[in-house]
Amino acid sequence: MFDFSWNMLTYFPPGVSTYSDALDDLFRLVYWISVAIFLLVQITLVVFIVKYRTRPGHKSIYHHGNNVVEFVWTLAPTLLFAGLGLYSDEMWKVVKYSSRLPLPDIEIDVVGQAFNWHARYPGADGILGKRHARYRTAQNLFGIDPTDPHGKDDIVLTGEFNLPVNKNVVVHLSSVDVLHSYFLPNFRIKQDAVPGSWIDVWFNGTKPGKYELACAELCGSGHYAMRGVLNLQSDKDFAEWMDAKIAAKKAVLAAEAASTSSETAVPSTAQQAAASSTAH
Amino acid sequence: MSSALSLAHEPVTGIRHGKLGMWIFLASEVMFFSGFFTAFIILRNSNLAVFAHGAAELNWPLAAVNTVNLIVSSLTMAMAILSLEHANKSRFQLYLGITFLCGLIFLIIKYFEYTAKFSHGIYPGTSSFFGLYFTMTGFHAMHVFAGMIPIGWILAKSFTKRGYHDWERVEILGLYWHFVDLVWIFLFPVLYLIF
Amino acid sequence: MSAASTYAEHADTLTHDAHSHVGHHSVSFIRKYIFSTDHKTIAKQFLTSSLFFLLVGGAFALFIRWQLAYPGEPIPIVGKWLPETFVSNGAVQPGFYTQLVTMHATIMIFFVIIPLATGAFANFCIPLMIGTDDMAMPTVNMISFWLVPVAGLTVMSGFFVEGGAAASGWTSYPPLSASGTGHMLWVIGIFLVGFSSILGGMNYLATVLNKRAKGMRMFDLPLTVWALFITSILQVLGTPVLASAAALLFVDQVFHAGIFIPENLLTPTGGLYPSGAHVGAGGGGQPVLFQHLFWFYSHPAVYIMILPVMGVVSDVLATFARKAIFGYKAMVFAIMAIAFLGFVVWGHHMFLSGMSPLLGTTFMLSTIVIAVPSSIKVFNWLGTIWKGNIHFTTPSLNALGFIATFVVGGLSGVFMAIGPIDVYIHDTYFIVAHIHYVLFGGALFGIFAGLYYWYPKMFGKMYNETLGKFHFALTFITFNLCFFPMHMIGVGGHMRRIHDPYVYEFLKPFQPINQFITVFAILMGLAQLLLVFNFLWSLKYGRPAPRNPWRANTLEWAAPAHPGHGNFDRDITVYRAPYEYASPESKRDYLPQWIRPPYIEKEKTVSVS
Amino acid sequence: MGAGLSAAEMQRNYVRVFGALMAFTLLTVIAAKLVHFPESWGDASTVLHVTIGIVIAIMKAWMVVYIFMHIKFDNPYLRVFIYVPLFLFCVLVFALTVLGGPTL
Ligand code: HEA
Ligand code: HEA
Ligand code: CUA
Ligand SMILES: [Cu+2]
Repeated sequence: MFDFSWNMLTYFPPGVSTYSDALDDLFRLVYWISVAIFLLVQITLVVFIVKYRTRPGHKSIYHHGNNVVEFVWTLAPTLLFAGLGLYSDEMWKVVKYSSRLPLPDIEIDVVGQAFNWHARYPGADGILGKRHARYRTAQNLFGIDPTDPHGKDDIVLTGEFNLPVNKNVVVHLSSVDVLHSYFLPNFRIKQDAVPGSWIDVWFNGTKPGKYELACAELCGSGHYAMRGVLNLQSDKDFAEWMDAKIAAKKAVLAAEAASTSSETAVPSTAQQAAASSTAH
Repeated sequence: MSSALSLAHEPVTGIRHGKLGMWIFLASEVMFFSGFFTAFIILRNSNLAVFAHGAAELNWPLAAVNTVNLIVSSLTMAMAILSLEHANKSRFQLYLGITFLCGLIFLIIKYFEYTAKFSHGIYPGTSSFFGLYFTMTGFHAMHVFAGMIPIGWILAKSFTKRGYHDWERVEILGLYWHFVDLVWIFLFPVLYLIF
Repeated sequence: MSAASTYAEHADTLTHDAHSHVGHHSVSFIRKYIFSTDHKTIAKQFLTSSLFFLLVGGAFALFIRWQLAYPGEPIPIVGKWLPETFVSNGAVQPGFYTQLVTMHATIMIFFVIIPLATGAFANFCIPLMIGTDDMAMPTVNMISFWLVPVAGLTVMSGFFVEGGAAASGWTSYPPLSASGTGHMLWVIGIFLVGFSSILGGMNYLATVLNKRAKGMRMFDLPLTVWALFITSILQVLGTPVLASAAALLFVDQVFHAGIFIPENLLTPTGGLYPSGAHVGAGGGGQPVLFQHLFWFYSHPAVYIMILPVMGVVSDVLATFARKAIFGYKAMVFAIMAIAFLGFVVWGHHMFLSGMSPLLGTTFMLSTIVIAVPSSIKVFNWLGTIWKGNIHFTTPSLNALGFIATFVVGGLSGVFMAIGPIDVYIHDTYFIVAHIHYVLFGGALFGIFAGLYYWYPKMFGKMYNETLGKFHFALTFITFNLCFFPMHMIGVGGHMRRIHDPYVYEFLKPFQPINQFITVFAILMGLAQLLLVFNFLWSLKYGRPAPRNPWRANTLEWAAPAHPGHGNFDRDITVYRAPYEYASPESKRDYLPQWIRPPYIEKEKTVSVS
Repeated sequence: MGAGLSAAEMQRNYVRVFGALMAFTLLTVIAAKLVHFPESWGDASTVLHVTIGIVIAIMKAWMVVYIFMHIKFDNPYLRVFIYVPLFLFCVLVFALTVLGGPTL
């Protein structure tokens, strides 16, 4: 009826980030260790059950245990597990330690809002404007500082984002309402988006294509549908796409400046979101 | 009662059930307030200005009076136990009465403290500092109140004809009462003084 | 007839039942059955309420499964009865789904497993197994029970208020949980059930310390009692932290104090949380702080759920393998180690919460270390049945099943303990598989083992062995077929707590697996009817139980078949350790703790079937 | 009770502790409200204030526990009920502040 295998390892979605292979390998290692332990225990269990089942004339022995054996089977798992822990700590550092953060080729801000993902790109000047929670409104989700000129041209997108392939991408992640979790299965990356703090997530995609972005932390009734799409593009495609966005933004800014002499200097993210979003 | 067991060997540890239970309960209470103090430490570190500002609004002289008040009640509680142990009924009633009164005064002062805050438009929702302030002092006040019930009951009982003689029971109650004092010993500097 | 029933029939002859009900006083119905202070009655009350909640929680699970397998299709039978706020055209609505998940887990954890393990078993076993008449503080014990249904109803009443029941998972993380009546009710309920847990733990500690029978040292305690003793420490020291977290959350819910809510948050409707206005200048609350406080309790809580059961399994295995526990002291120290380490690993639930990565490293290492004492226990169980004489009865089968499934659950725990793997696995069905392997496969199988094992002593009747074995076999098979595939879709990236997975392209291929799981979930639910039936039927029609049907060594079997208030009809002195099976001192294969040495063979030896 | 101390001795103990508690209360108020460290100390002065306040509170608590609550004279095993939760509290605070830093 369907492809089914008892081997978990066949279920991974294709990995497309620089560390997805390393992570899969680590998983594989732990998997095979576990399978070995599993078999060891279950086979012993079954053998004992069969061999020492009750039957006429069979007797149990009077025995209270053995300290040497006890010591051995304390030490063995300790060594095994400690080794495993220390070994995998390296990978943990690579993924999470800010001191290990690679030099970013591109930095973006991402915030979760029930039930959408929004991203902010630096825009024409290549610099993300300053932000602070106190500036946040429903129109200015990122809390972009209205007094910072770098913030004026920032581009805000909802649902679908493009990023260049083979580049170190650093995502500054946060949320505007409740907890969300930024989950890119193909990149093997996941990080909670915590309102009130900005957390750095990095990855480096190796294969162009469209990948699904999921929300992995319960954030309300629409949690299941908080889907996004990450479009990993070649440098050239990405540059073209970016240029188009910048041009569109410029036009919006020009139109705003022309039509109003009013005091609304805060870029209206909602408008841009509507203009640029293609997500569901 | 209906058991055929002879339970003369109990309590095995030599500590009365109730007293042992009370100590276990107090250990649990320590953890309960630990949760609040942890939250306090963490939030204070990330919101220093808010906390300093909040603490400045508090009426520390009133709290100091309450501190003295609770210390007195702790002393009288200890003395009450001692008196009952040595069957000095009238002194027991005097000391326990003072303890009860101190508890009452504590709550009255707390009432004025709270209403003064409310009249200044300060509520638990005013800031994280006040959220914690009201929760911690509120739970503490509830503990004071909860302690006053058995104190009052024993006091009333001691005036009846049969009187009250189980000093070990009062000792158990005393443990609780001292603990309540102890919590205040920390609440006082932490909330009112150290900013 | 099965081997085991014969086994039970031949049983106990060491002590004959003169009069099984000691001292029947004429107490009023209310004092006897409702506000009873007798530990056995309280144990049965805990049992009844938990089994009721198990049914409710199980029904919720089946709703969940239905939705995942056949999203948008009306729930069979009950769908059309549910109000439109929960279902549309009989199919589960997204909001209702999150409520179901939350209530399923809340009920299963706080109102089924914890009350069963530390309410029913602790109450029933501790006084009997240490040879005393009752708990140290019987009235406290009664209060501890009555808080549970009150709390349960409080939490459940959320379904009848505006906005529905709590819907932010059993972990109830703010800011999501910081608004709504359902969440407030949840917090109040958890506070109450936590209080119950503290009172219970306090009582068990005092009882074990103070009320052991004459001659009983701590190292003469059966492992069930040891486990319950250590568990009580966890309850007493862990639960209050949950209570304080709940209290603070409540303050946030009611007053928007900004303890766990950061400044300037948008509400789902686009407005600002009221706290934003006040805190504005200075940062505001810390959502992660709640998680720390929550898991500081809730990780120890998973051991609250498993340790008592591990104790029960040890006792059951020793009895039915007719052999002493392999490494009794090692077992005790392993329990202690698990409990101690249990307090320093809470952060493994928070690898991705945004906490400091250094803390992540710390928690990763401590978590991996905690697998060691669990390994010791597994190996010692294997050592116990090694060269034993294993009788296959319903309790022993459940205990063996426990080992088999707990190992799977434990090993999947090791995957998640490794931070980088958890980065991918966190909040997927891999976790859900882990949860159910340790909680159902572990705790619940162990509880079944204990339930069958002590059923004779609890109710004075034997359960039906054949039905019991059927129940075990069916549950074991359906359980594995239901929950093992969850590992696979978990590795495939299937998130948990999602109402409709097929919104995602990459999850669409998993629908057949989800349907497979659902089929076996339903079958597993049906299998539980055997338990219900056996339980109720045997109450009335079961064979009267002998005093010591399993020819076990521990003190509860010295009590009359159906002990009355006061438990024992004779004086109890303990002369030896609890697991003297196959001792050369005795011609039989067992030597109870209460038999005075030198052991004299008074009666003819009983042939062992 | 009281490790063979007579009622009079015990009473003297209590009164002494009471006096010390009062004195410490006064001290802590003075230290917090009347003692001002030089401006130039900056944050260090806050830290100092906090430390003084907490140390005094701990000393007061110690006296209450040891004398009023009889821990000094009672079964030494009862100390467990003070020190174990205290240890866990320290674990919690240490993890969140020292290891956790600003991000907890
Ligand atoms: C009874 C309940 C129970 C038990 C006993 C455990 C036991 C363990 N758990 Fe589990 N856990 C839960 C209940 C439980 N857990 C629940 C409910 C959750 C989800 C909460 C939620 O988010 O909703 C959870 C989540 C959870 C997480 C968080 C995952 C995430 O959200 O990302 C982690 C991470 O480390 C974890 C780890 C472990 C570990 C390492 C053990 C260890 O104690 C396991 C030790 C056992 C073994 C290792 C197997 C036996 C040993 C051997 C067979 C010998 C091996 C031999 C050699 C090495 C030679 N658990
Ligand atoms: C002890 C705990 C326990 C138990 C027993 C179960 C039992 C089951 N659970 Fe549950 N589950 C959890 C604890 C438990 N669960 C937890 C902690 C979560 C996490 C929630 C969260 O994310 O917050 C979870 C989440 C969870 C999910 C994930 C939901 C999601 O993330 O979207 C799913 C999905 O399949 C599921 C399914 C099931 C199923 C099919 C059963 C079946 O085994 C149920 C079968 C049982 C019955 C149908 C009832 C039969 C009982 C009787 C007949 C009573 C007998 C009575 C007498 C003898 C009188 N559970
Ligand atoms: Cu956003 Cu789930
Ligand atoms: Cu855990």
